[in-house]
Amino acid sequence: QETIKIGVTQPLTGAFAASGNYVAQGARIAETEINAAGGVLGKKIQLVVEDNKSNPTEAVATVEKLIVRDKVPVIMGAWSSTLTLAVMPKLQEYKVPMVVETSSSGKITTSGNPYIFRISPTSEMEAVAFKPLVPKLAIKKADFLNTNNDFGIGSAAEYSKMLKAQGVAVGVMETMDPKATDFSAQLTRIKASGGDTLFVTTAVEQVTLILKQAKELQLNTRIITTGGSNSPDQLIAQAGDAANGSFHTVFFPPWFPEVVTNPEPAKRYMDEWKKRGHEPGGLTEGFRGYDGIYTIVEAIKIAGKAEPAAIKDALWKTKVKGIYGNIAFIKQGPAGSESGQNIPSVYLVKIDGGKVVKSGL
Amino acid sequence: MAVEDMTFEVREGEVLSLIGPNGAGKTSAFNAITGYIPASSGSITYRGVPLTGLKPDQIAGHGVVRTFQKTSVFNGLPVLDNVLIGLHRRARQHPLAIMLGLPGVRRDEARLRDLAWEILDLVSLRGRAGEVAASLSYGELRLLEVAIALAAEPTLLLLDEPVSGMNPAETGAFMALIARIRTRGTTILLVEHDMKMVMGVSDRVVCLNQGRIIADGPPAAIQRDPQVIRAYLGERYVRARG
Amino acid sequence: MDQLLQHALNAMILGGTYALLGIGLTLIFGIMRVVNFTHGELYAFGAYMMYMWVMLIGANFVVSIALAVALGVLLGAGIEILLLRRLRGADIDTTMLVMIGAWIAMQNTEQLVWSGVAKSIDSPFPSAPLVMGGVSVSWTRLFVFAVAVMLIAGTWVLIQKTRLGKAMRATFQDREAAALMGVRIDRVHTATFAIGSGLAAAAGALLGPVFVVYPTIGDLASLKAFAIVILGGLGSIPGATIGGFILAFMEELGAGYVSSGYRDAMGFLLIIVILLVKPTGLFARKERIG
Amino acid sequence: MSRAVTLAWVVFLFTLPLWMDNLYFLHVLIMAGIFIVAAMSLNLLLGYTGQLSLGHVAFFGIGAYVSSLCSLGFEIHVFDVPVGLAPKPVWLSMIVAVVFAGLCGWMIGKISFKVRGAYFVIVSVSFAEVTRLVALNWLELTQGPMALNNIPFLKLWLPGIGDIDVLGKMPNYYLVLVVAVVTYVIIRRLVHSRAGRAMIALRENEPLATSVGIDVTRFLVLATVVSAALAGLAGAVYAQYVRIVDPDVFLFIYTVTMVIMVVTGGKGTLAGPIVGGLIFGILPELLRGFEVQPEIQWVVYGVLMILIVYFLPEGIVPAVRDGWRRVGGRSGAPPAQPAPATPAGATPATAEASP
Amino acid sequence: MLEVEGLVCRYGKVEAVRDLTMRVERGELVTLIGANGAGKTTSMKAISGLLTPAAGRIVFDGEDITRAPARRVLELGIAHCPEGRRVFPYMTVRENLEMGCFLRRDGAGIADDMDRLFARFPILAERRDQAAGTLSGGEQQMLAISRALMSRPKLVLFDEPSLGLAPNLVERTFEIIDGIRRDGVTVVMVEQNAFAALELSDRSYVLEQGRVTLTGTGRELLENPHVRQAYLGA
Ligand SMILES: Nc1ncnc2c1ncn2[C@@H]1O[C@H](COP(=O)(O)OP(=O)(O)OP(=O)(O)O)[C@@H](O)[C@H]1O
Ligand SMILES: Nc1ncnc2c1ncn2[C@@H]1O[C@H](COP(=O)(O)OP(=O)(O)OP(=O)(O)O)[C@@H](O)[C@H]1O
Ligand SMILES: [Mg+2]
Ligand SMILES: [Mg+2]
Repeated sequence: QETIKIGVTQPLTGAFAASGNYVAQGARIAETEINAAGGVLGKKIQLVVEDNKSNPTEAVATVEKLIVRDKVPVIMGAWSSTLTLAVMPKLQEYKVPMVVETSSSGKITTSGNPYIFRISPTSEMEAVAFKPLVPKLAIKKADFLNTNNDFGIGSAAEYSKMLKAQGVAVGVMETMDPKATDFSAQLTRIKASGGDTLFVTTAVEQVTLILKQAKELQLNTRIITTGGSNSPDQLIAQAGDAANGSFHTVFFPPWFPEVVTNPEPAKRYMDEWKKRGHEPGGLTEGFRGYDGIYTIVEAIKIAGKAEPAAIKDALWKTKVKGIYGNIAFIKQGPAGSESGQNIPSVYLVKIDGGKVVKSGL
Repeated sequence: MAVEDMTFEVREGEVLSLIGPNGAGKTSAFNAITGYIPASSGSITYRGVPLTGLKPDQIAGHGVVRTFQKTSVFNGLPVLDNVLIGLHRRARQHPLAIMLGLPGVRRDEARLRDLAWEILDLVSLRGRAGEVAASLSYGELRLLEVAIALAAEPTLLLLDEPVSGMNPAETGAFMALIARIRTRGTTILLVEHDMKMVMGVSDRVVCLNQGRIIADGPPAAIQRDPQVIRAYLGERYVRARG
Repeated sequence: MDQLLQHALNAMILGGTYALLGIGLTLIFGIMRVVNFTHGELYAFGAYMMYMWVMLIGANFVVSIALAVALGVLLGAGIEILLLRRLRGADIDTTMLVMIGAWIAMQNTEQLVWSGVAKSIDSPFPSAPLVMGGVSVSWTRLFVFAVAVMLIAGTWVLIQKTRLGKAMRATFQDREAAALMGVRIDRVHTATFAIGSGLAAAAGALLGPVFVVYPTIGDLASLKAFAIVILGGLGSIPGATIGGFILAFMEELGAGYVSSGYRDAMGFLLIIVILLVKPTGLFARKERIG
Repeated sequence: MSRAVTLAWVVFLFTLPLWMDNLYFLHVLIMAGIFIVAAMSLNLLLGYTGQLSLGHVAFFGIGAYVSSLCSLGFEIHVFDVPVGLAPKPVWLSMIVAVVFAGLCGWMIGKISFKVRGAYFVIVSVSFAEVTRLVALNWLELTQGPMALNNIPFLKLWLPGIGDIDVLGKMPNYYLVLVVAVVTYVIIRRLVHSRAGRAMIALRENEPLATSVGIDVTRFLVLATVVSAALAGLAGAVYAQYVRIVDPDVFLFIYTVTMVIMVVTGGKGTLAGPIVGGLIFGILPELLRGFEVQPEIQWVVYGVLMILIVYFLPEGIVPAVRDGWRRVGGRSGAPPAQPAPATPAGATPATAEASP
Repeated sequence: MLEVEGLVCRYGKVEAVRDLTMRVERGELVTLIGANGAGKTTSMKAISGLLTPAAGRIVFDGEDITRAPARRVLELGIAHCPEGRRVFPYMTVRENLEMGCFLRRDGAGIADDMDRLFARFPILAERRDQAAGTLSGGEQQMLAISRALMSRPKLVLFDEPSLGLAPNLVERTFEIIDGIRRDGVTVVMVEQNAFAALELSDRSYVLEQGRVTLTGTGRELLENPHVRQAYLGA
C-alpha cells in the first residue's frame, strides 16, 4: 500500500536540538493518531524527518533532499526564522508549500513567498496581544535583553515599538550570543539603567541562566520572557527560586488546558506525550509539530490529492481546530504572492512559589 | 650582549676566516650581517650600501648570502627543487603573468632549470637531483646547502662551519669546492673550527673573543699569535704543528 | 561608580574561570602542540559528571567535583592512549584532524546520552548573594574562583618544580633526548594529556553549577581557551592566567560600556592587536637562529 | 599519461548532467563543488605555505555578503549621511566580491603574517569571528541574523547560446564546474612557478628561504590574496545558488570542513582538496541515507575521519600515488622517502608530501 | 662489558647497520670511525635503546638489552651523549643538568656532581640560569657532555663530542673524556676527528656501510694505509 509522504525539517542536532526534537516528537504523535484513524485519502501518512543541524545551509540541503529525492508534496519546518528563511527560495524554485510551525520573524510572511503558511504567531502579533497588559502591569520603563538572532532582535523590535506607543520609556537594549553563558556584563548595565521591567527573548537555557544571574546581581526588576518558547516547567526545575516572580508568554499553557480554545485536542496530545515518556518540559514546544501535521493533513484532504499545487491551494481553505487555536490563514505580503498567516492565541503565565499560575492574558 | 664593538672589513674577492672560541659571537656576527638579528649599534656596509636595518631577504638581494651552522636545507623537497628555490632571485616572473600562464613564464622556468643543473654540477650533486633532501648523507647535505646559497648569486658568501662533522678526507674535498667557488669571483667569509680548512683556504684570518677582535692577519701569523693560542687554539695545536 | 565596581568584580571572577580553562589547554596545546579540539568536550564531560553525581546519585558536592575531575583525567588518558599514541611524530595538522573527529564524535555521544535538554546542577551554597555596598557576587562563584586559583597555583608548581613537570617539559622539547635521560615518554604524554583534560573537566565541574549543562557548552569554552593560551604565550602557565584575566576584563568592560553585541568581538580584536604588537604572546620564550 | 587522465576526468564531469538525471545528487555535487573551490584556495595557504588558517571561511563569507549586497543594493548611514548602492548585475557583483575578498586577504596578510604557526591559527580564527560578529550586529547593512534573502541569481550571456539564467541544477552545476577548473588551473600555475616555490620554501624552512632572498611576507601576502579571492569567488557562487546569506556562513564548522577536505585529500597536492572535497561533500548525504539517529550519523562521521587519518596520514592522494608507484606504475621510481631529520628519529615519520 | 653481535638496524627499507659485531671491555676507550652515513649514530642509538634493532644481540654486563627501553639501559649504567647536542632548548642550563640525573635520588651527590661539572666548565656555571637554546654551539656541546655525566654512568656513549668545538675545546673535551676513562668509566666514542680520537683510544673499529671493516688498537689504525687515506686525509 502506498503512503503519503510529508517532509519535516527540524534542528535535531546542534544549537537548537532540544526544541527541534520536541517539535518532531509532537509531529510523530500526530502521525500515529492520524494513521490510527485511517490516514487521509485512504492512505497512511508517512513523515520523512530530516535533521537540518541548526544550520541554514544544511536546512537547504534537507529541503532539496525532501523534495527532489523523497518527492514530498508538502513540508513542515524549519524551526528558527533563519532556517525557515534559508529554505524559502527553494520552495519557490520547486513550487512546494511549507507549513511553518515555530518561526516568528515578520519577514517570513511579508517577503512575497506564496508557498509559506505559518501557524505560529509573529513577534508583532505577540506584541499586539501583550498591549492590554502594559497598564495592568504598570510598566513605566522597560529594558531588553535578547539573543542576536532573528528571534531575539525581531521580538525586541516589535515589543519596544509597541511599548513606546504606549508611552513606556525604553532603557537599554542589550544583546547576547546564542551560545553565551555569562551575562553579568549585560545585567550589570541593565541594573544601572533602572527600568522596572526586563523583556528577555532567548532560548530556555539562557533564560535559566539569566534568571539565576539576575538574582546573583540583585537585579530586582520584573522579568518577562517573550517568544513563547520558554518552558516554565524547565525554568522552575532549573532556576529554582530565581524563577519566582517571572512572567512568560506561551502559545499553549499545558497547566490549564481548560482555557485553550480547543481543549479536546490539547488533552489528547498531552496524554499521548506523557504516555510516550517525553520530557514534560517539552509540551510547550511539541504541540507546534502536532498542529503542523494536522494542518497539512487537513489540506491534503481538501485538495483530494497529494500534489504540491493542490495542497497549496487547499491550505487557503483549511480550517483546523488545533492547539494553537482555530487555525486558518489570512493573507500577508505583497499582493499576488501572499503568504498565509494564522492568528493564534497568546498566553501570559507567571511563576510563583515554584508553580505556574495564570496571569490574565 | 653577544657581539661587542666588532670592526672588520672583507675585501673583494678574498677568503676571510672568522675564528674564535665557542660563544665568541661568530654566528651572532653572521646573524647581524645578514639581518637576522638587529645590531644594537654600529653599522654594516657592503660595497657602499648600508645593510643595517635591512631584512634578511633584502640583504640577500644585495648579494650577501649565508649558510647556517645547523644544517639547513628544504628537507621534504627534491634536491633539484632545493636549488630552484635558491634561484629565486634570478627568476623573472610576475604573479599575474604566472596566473595567466604567459609563455614568458615557461621560458623563464626552463632557463632556471638549466641554471640549477649547472650549480648541481659545480657541487657534484647532479646524480642526486631527484632524491628528497632528507635522504642525503650528511656530507651531501652540506654540499646542498652551499648549492642553495650559490644559486642565490652571492657576491659575498658567508659559510658557518661548513665542514663540522666531516672527516678530514671529506674536508679536503670541500676545500676544493671553495677554490672552485672563488674562481667565480665570489668573496667568502668563513667561520670554521677546523684549522686545516681555515689555514688551507683563507687569505686572511680574524680572531674573535668575547665579541671583540683580538687578532687579524694572514693565517701563518695568526697561528703564532699568543693571544689566539691562549684563547682559541690551545697548546696541543701548537705542539702538533711543532 | 557601583556599575564600574560591579563590572570589575564580575571580570575578576570570570577571569578566574577563563584562566582555569586556559591552563588546561596550555598544557596540551602549548606544551604538547596538539590542537586539542576535545578540550571543550572534556569541559562538558566534567559538567555532566557533576550533574550525574550531584543530581542523579546525590553525592556530596565537593566529593562530586573530585570524582568528576578524576574521571576527566581517566578520559583524557584514554583519549591519549587510544587516539594520539599512534600519531607520535605526526605533524600538527594530522593530530588536529583526529582531535576534530573526536570532538564531533564526543559531542554527539553526549547528546545521545544526555539529550539536548539543558541540565542544571544544584549548588550547596546559599542562593542569596554576598552583598558588599552596591556590588554583589554569588557564593558559588566565589567558591569557583577560590578553587580555580588553587588549581592554577598547583599546576604551576607541578610544571616548574616537580620531577613530572620537568619530564614533561623535557619530553616536548626533545623527545629522544628525554628518553635518554630515563623519562618514560609514553607515560609523560599520557600524563600531560590526562592532567590537561582533568583541568578542563575541573573547569566544567566547577562551572556546571554556575551555569547550565548542555552538549554544546564546550564550543565557546574551547574557542576562548585557545584565545587565552595564545594571548599568554604558548605553554606559559602565568601567561594563560593573565591572558584569562585580560580577556575577561576586556569582554566585561566592552560589553558594559561599548556594546554587548560586540562583547565577544572585543576579545578577538584584543587578541589580534596584542599579537600584532607582540607576535609571540605576552610571555614569549627566547629562541635563536643560526 | 597524467594529462590523459585529467582530460578524461574533465570530459566525464562535463557530460555528467547529460546522463545523470538525479537532481538531488546534482545538488550535492554543486555544494561539494563550491566547497572544493574553497578548499582548493585554502590548500594554497595550508598546503603550500604551511600556514594553517582556521579562519578561511571569513573570505568565503565576505565573498557571499559582498556579492549579495551588490546585487541587492543597500543603504547605510555613516554619521547620519546616507551611503547607498543601487542593485548591480550579478556578474558584476561577483567580480566586486572577488576583488573585495582579495583586498581583505591583502590586509589580513599584511598584518597577520607577523605571526606564525599556532599564533597565526588563532589570529585567523579571531578574524573570522570578528567578521561573523560584524555581519551579525551591523543590522543596517547585513540585516544581521535576519539574513539577506531573495538574492538574485546569475544571468549570463554566452556567445552562440545567448542569455542564460543560472537557476536550477544544470546551469549551476556548469557554473561551479567552470569556476572549479579555473581555480585549479590558477593554483596549478602558481605552485609550479617561482611564486609557488617561494611559498613552499617558506613552509619547509623559513630562515633558509629568507637567506636566499625570498621576501617571505610578500609571498605569503600573495598567497593570501589569491586564496582569499578564490574563496570569495566560491562564496559569491554559493550566495547566488542558495540565494540566502546569513551570519552563519561564517561558522567555524565550515572552516573545519574545508580543512578536513584539504588534509584528508592530501595537503600540498593539487588533487587533494578535490578528492577530499568529494568525499566529505558526499559523505554526510550518504550518512543521511541510513535511517539512524542523526547523532549517530555524526559519531560515524567523526570516527571515519579518525580512521582516514590513521590509515592515510599523508592524505589520500599521496597514499594512492605512492601505492601506484609501489605497484610498479613507474620503473626507476625513487625509493620510499626516508624521514626528515626530526627529533623524533626513533619513529620513522614519513616525509612531508611535496607536489 | 658490552657485546654487540650481528646487529642489524633499519629505517623503513634503508638498512643503516648490517651485521655489526663489536665488544668493549671494562675501562676501555673504544672509538668508532667511519664516513658520513656509515651507521655509527644508528649503532649508538641501538645500544642506548632509542632504536629497536631488526636483528642481533646487545649484551651489557651479562644482561641482554637488545630490546630494552632507554630507561632500563640508563639504569644499568649506560649514558648516551647524542649527536647534535640535543639539549632541552627552553630549559635552563641547571635544569638540563637536573634532567641528566633524572633517575638519581641522592640529592647531596647530585649537588656535588653539579659543582664539579661547573668547576670543569666555568662558562656553564656562568650561564646556569640561561635557557640552553640560546647558548652557542660549543656551550651546548659542553652542556650535553656534562648532562650525560650527571647520571654517574659506568659506560658513556659519545657521538661526535667534538663537533663544532673550537680547537682548544676539542683538546679539552678529549682530555675530559680521557679523564672520565681514567676515573674508571668505560667510553665508546664516535668521532670524525679521527686523528685525535685514534690517538686516545685503546681500540677502534672502522665502520663502512654498516659493517665493521677494520679493527685494531688506535696506534695500529693510525698507521693503516687505508685509514690514513680515507679518514685522515693524508
Ligand atoms: N637568542 C639569544 N639569547 C641570549 N643569548 C644568545 C642568543 N643567541 C646567542 N646568544 C649568546 O651569544 C653568544 C655568542 O653566540 P654565537 O652563537 O654567536 O657564538 P659562536 O661564536 O658562533 O660560537 P660557536 O663557535 O660555538 O658556534 C653566546 O654566548 C650565546 O650564548
Ligand atoms: N631517521 C632516519 N630515517 C631514515 N634513514 C636514516 C635515518 N637516520 C639515518 N638514516 C640513514 O641511515 C644511514 C646511517 O646513518 P647514521 O646516522 O647512523 O650515520 P653516521 O655514521 O652516524 O653518519 P655521520 O657521520 O654523518 O653522523 C644513513 O644512510 C642515513 O641516511
Ligand atoms: Mg656559531
Ligand atoms: Mg652520526
